[in-house]
Amino acid sequence: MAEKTMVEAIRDAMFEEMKRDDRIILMGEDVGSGGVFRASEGLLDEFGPERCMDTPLAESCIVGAAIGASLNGILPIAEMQFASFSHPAFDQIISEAARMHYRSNGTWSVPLVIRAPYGAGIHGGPYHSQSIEAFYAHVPGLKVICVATPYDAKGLLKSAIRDPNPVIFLEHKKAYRLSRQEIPDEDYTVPIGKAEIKREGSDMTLVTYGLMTHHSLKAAETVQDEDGLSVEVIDLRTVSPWDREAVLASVEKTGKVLIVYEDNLTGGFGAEVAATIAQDAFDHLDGPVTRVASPDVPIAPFAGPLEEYLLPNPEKIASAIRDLAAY
Amino acid sequence: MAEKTMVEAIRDAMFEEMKRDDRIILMGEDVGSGGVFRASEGLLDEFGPERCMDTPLAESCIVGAAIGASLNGILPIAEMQFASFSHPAFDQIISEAARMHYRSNGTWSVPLVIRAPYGAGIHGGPYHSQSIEAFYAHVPGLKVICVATPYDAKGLLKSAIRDPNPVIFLEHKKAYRLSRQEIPDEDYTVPIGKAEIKREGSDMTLVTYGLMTHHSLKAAETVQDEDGLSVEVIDLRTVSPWDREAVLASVEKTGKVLIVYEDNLTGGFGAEVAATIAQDAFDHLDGPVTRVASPDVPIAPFAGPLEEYLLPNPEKIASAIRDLAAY
Amino acid sequence: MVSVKDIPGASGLTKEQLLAMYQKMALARAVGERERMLNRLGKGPFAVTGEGQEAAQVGVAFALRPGQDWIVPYYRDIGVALTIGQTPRDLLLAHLFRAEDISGGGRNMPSHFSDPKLRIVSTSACVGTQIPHAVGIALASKLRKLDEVTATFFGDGATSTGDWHESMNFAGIHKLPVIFVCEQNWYAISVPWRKQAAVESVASRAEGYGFPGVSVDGNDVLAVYRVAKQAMSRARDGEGPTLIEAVTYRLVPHTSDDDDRRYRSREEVEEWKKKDPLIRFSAWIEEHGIADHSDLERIQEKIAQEVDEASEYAEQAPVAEPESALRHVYVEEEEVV
Amino acid sequence: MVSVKDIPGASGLTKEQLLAMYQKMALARAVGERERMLNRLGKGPFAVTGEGQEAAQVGVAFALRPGQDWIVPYYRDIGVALTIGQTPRDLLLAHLFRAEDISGGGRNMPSHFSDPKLRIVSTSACVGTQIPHAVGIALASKLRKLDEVTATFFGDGATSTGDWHESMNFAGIHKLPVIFVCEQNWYAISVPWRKQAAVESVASRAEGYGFPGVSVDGNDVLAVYRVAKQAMSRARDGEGPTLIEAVTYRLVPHTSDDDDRRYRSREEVEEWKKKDPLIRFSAWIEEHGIADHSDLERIQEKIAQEVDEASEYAEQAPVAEPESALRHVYVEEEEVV
Ligand SMILES: Cc1ncc(C[n+]2csc(CCOP(=O)(O)OP(=O)(O)O)c2C)c(N)n1
Ligand SMILES: Cc1ncc(C[n+]2csc(CCOP(=O)(O)OP(=O)(O)O)c2C)c(N)n1
Ligand SMILES: [Mg+2]
Ligand SMILES: [Mg+2]
Repeated sequence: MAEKTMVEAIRDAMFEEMKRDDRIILMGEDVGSGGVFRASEGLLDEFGPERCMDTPLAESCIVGAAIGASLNGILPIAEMQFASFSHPAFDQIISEAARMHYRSNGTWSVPLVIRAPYGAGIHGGPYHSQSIEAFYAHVPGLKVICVATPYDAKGLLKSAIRDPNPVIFLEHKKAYRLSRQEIPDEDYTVPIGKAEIKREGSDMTLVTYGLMTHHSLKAAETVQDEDGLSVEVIDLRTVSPWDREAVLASVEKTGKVLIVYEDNLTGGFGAEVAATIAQDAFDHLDGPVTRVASPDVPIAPFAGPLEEYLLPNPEKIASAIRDLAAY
Repeated sequence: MAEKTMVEAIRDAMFEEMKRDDRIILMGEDVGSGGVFRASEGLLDEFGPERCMDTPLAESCIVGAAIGASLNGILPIAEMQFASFSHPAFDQIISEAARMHYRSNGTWSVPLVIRAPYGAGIHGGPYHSQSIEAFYAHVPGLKVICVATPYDAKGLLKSAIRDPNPVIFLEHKKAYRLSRQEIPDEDYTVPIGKAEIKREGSDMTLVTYGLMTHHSLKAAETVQDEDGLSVEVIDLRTVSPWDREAVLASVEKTGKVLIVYEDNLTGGFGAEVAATIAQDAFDHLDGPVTRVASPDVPIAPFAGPLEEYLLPNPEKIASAIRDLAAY
Repeated sequence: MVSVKDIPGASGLTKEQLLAMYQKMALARAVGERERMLNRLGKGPFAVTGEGQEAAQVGVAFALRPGQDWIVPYYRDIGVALTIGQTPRDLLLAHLFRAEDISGGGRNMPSHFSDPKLRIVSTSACVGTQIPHAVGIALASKLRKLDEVTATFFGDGATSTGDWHESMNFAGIHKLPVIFVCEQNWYAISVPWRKQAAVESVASRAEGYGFPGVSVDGNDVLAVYRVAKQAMSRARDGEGPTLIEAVTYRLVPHTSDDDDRRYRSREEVEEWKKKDPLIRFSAWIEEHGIADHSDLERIQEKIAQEVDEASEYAEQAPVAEPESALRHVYVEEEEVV
Repeated sequence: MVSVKDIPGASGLTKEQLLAMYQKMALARAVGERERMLNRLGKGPFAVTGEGQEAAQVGVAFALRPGQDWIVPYYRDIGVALTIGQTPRDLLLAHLFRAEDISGGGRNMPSHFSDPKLRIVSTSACVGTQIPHAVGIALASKLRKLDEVTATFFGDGATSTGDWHESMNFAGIHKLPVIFVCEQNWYAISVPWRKQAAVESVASRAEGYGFPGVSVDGNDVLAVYRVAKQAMSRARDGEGPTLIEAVTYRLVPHTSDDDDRRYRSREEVEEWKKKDPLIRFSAWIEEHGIADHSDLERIQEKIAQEVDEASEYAEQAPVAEPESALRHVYVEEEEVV
């Protein structure tokens, strides 16, 4: 066991998988020199420029070529340098990667991982802060992962690489070096599509993922200490497919639910969680299905005070917990 | 007054607006020869190739150049030949058109309309059938319209053209020639962001938009006749900004709500409607917030029977109404 | 009678090969015509065919090794699909969206050819998006050191797309074994080439990516074949990509939904009909004594019969069960290898 | 002393103009250095600057008519912004994300220049997306028959993007009054040019779009100016676009987050330092008697003072109110004209 940050865990996952299976390659801008977040440091030295491949600045082609390679015996990991820069590849991702298997009646498949750092809180301005999971969680044929901790990141990235489908793997960049966590020495995976109860509780269910898992846990601790409220915090980890069963079971138990996400409110992924609960757990609800998210503003302005004003944080979450508990 | 189909109403709206204001141009693939749905027929003859401009097959540049033109005194209508082919322009739409005003602190703005035929039901296969409103309704800075009737189409397209913001104007292609409607001879607009109660009712609220408005009205009629159920059908018409007030007021009145949309269920726009109701009208709800949508499958297979199996239709909607009424 | 080898322009093809070439072109023509007829009869809701472009398609495809080289076609490539090994039955099953359709079980549009056995890759209806796939497939061949060439086909319209540029550039950098085939038919639906580009020939753009571009008379099947053969050698020798611009014309409307009288004159179409690649090749064959008129007629008759049979078969074949529409969104357990 | 007019290479510029050119270059250098310093001091969270590329930027910008021609820059163009009329104060207000920042009130990243008065258009951080905007602006100028030229700037990295290709093609078709300026500094962050393209010069690609491409020594401000002047004439005469490839080098890391030792040798950087465009131009000025060393020192001193003052001003200026982050998502009622 060793203590690792999330970005180290991601690097280790790629390293170990590439060692295990030489069909795996990493391709993207600047991956050869280690990547702008150092996620691919050392891979070039170990695996050479053919398996740790610098590409031109052309996201659509990065994804498109990765799709092609995946049809011909390669297992590509395509890195988008920032989530916002995956937009030029949107067509390749949703029209091609997501639909190849379906349209060919199951005869072609695209075993591809697209990694992208996402999320705000690092004063990156409007183009280095975006959440993009809602776009892709809506698209059948894709799997979408949003990781928040080193252990989950490593285990889920391995699962993503071994999955025969296209997987969008979103790494919250503020979580890259947020904390360290014990990581087993031996190979392990975390299953795609399974949520984890990161904190047990009985008064309320809090559903979240990504960086907001950390903020939510902090808020849950605060309201436990200060208000004696027992909040169950569920980290979805995967937003497509998402773990409806785990969420519904918890809501049946607690009767109240708070959904926390960083993305702007309208049409964010939490809307789907809320809609599902409002339909399938209606009989168990003792209060409004409540969402905490960023307002409907392009996330995020470069100026720190403006950015902070917009984003959910432990205080805002704690206050929403108290309001809902009082309902 | 004259009876018009929706596609004629759209053509008339462009014609009249281009007559009124010579800053308006239409640009897109094949618009000069009238467009694949004949929506721009006659515009080339009237306004010449500079104002009814055929472009190369390059959607990102169509939108990007339209953005540029909009910064320099032109009011462009950019046509995407089919909604699915707007995906290469995703980056230009969400990173550029939607954010220009915000990022420049309100000093630049993008008065732009992007028109696209969308929706299934015409045996167009997976790339001529897609619903795309959920992607764009999620993006602050854009307005998104989904029209279903000739009157609304004409009035809303005029509003879109006169709006100083980027507006995505989605025309359900199955509704293009579905029916005719009386259209006033004089100039009129329909406000963006206002829903319309297309049928009053007291037992249940049905929220929908686009082609599903027609199917829902048919279903409402059936359950009225066969089951004596009184369903209030609200056509949102605009999905961003959407008319929360109208929907919440109706749900307060009826206590039950069914949300109907054609897009695949997960992360579709109806999830936002459901989530909002589950939070803001919770006290008034007498039954689960219920959604009818297509299953999570790429919409739609080319084969008619498979396509029909997936899409909501009056029968499926009527059956959901009965189930919810019986709750 | 001179030996075929010595006929100038025969490119070393045998008599049998030349006749096979002719057969594929004529078959492509017949399948295209049948699809448009079935559409008019209200049986297939949509037809997109390639009459007029058979020489460009068959000429290139003939230079490829079916099942070994990879094919990333576009929707007009009936001639490519048939030359590589799809059958009229395959294509008509797709046209009529039958369950048995190898290309997609009726899910994808007709003429969106696919066949894993034949290494024909499934494409979408989005113009240009297949080109990066071709580049990626070729990258894999190179990384895996396999003797495989990838040929990708597209229209002039596709050359305006970002994906085209990004792919050309990527292929040039890695000197990939890929052949880019532009079927220059002068229109993207109604938009004429002069509204698509300020240059005469798109082949000239290849230089900017570091590899050769060749413009060839795309209605001359043997000329196309020669150019494709050279591109194959280059690719196999590690010299990298070639862009082939095959100059041709679509003799029919864009699709069954199109009325081409809106944007091109009948005179223009008639002018191009005179250059019909099928008529031209049959004349060449007769002139050089490869076969006589009655031989060619026999080939045509066999084709007509084959297409009739395929059509009958396809019409009677069942459509997939409606509920099957829920399948294959993700790879299913039992499909995992 | 010879008249400046007669000095070969002075391109008809007056002594005052030549010194103004020098002043802009030196000012751009000083602002870039200040931003990086403020970043190291922990005051500005992010710095992206253009040291080394001043000749390319100022040389082109000097050929434009501020407030009349349109500027669509990229994030490295401090020299462009200053030459067109932004001030060190404007740039440092942006660097320190202050409310008064004209480019975006602290919302956009620093060096994302914008100024409606000066017709400098707001850009995103997405590489290449501004290029179609430039083309659209030029289209509007043409449709409206206005005497306006649009210049857009980008790095070598941007030439790999689909947007670049689509824009070049569109501009060629319509012969738009637009100048495409590639600041060829040989790297897209760490990725060297040879991994970005298989050709030496990107200028050669222009031909494929039907207009000229010119490769120029981008560290020779007068050479750049000459080429830009020609491009301006072409544009104003309705002859269409020009692609200018200004060959230069970024002497500093990509941004404040970058460590360029990971991907390029110190020797390479030192080699290019010898070609520093600022040193080169000052030598030329002295050599041709335009000014002497002490004149240039006086200019430098004034610049230092101006930058100090701007920096102090910006540091003391307030940041916008947090709640203002909710504004300007849509055009507000009172903004509608
Ligand atoms: C990205 C995209 N935009 C638009 C369309 C609609 N469309 C289908 S085919 C076509 C023209 C294609 O022309 P070309 O590439 O020259 O091929 P051709 O049909 O002439 O063989 C267009 C615009 C599309 N399928 N995809
Ligand atoms: C679409 C997109 N992809 C990736 C990035 C990340 N990125 C920022 S700058 C840059 C390199 C740009 O290089 P170049 O265009 O040569 O300009 P230079 O920085 O060298 O001046 C990259 C990859 C981005 N901003 N946008
Ligand atoms: Mg064509
Ligand atoms: Mg560069």
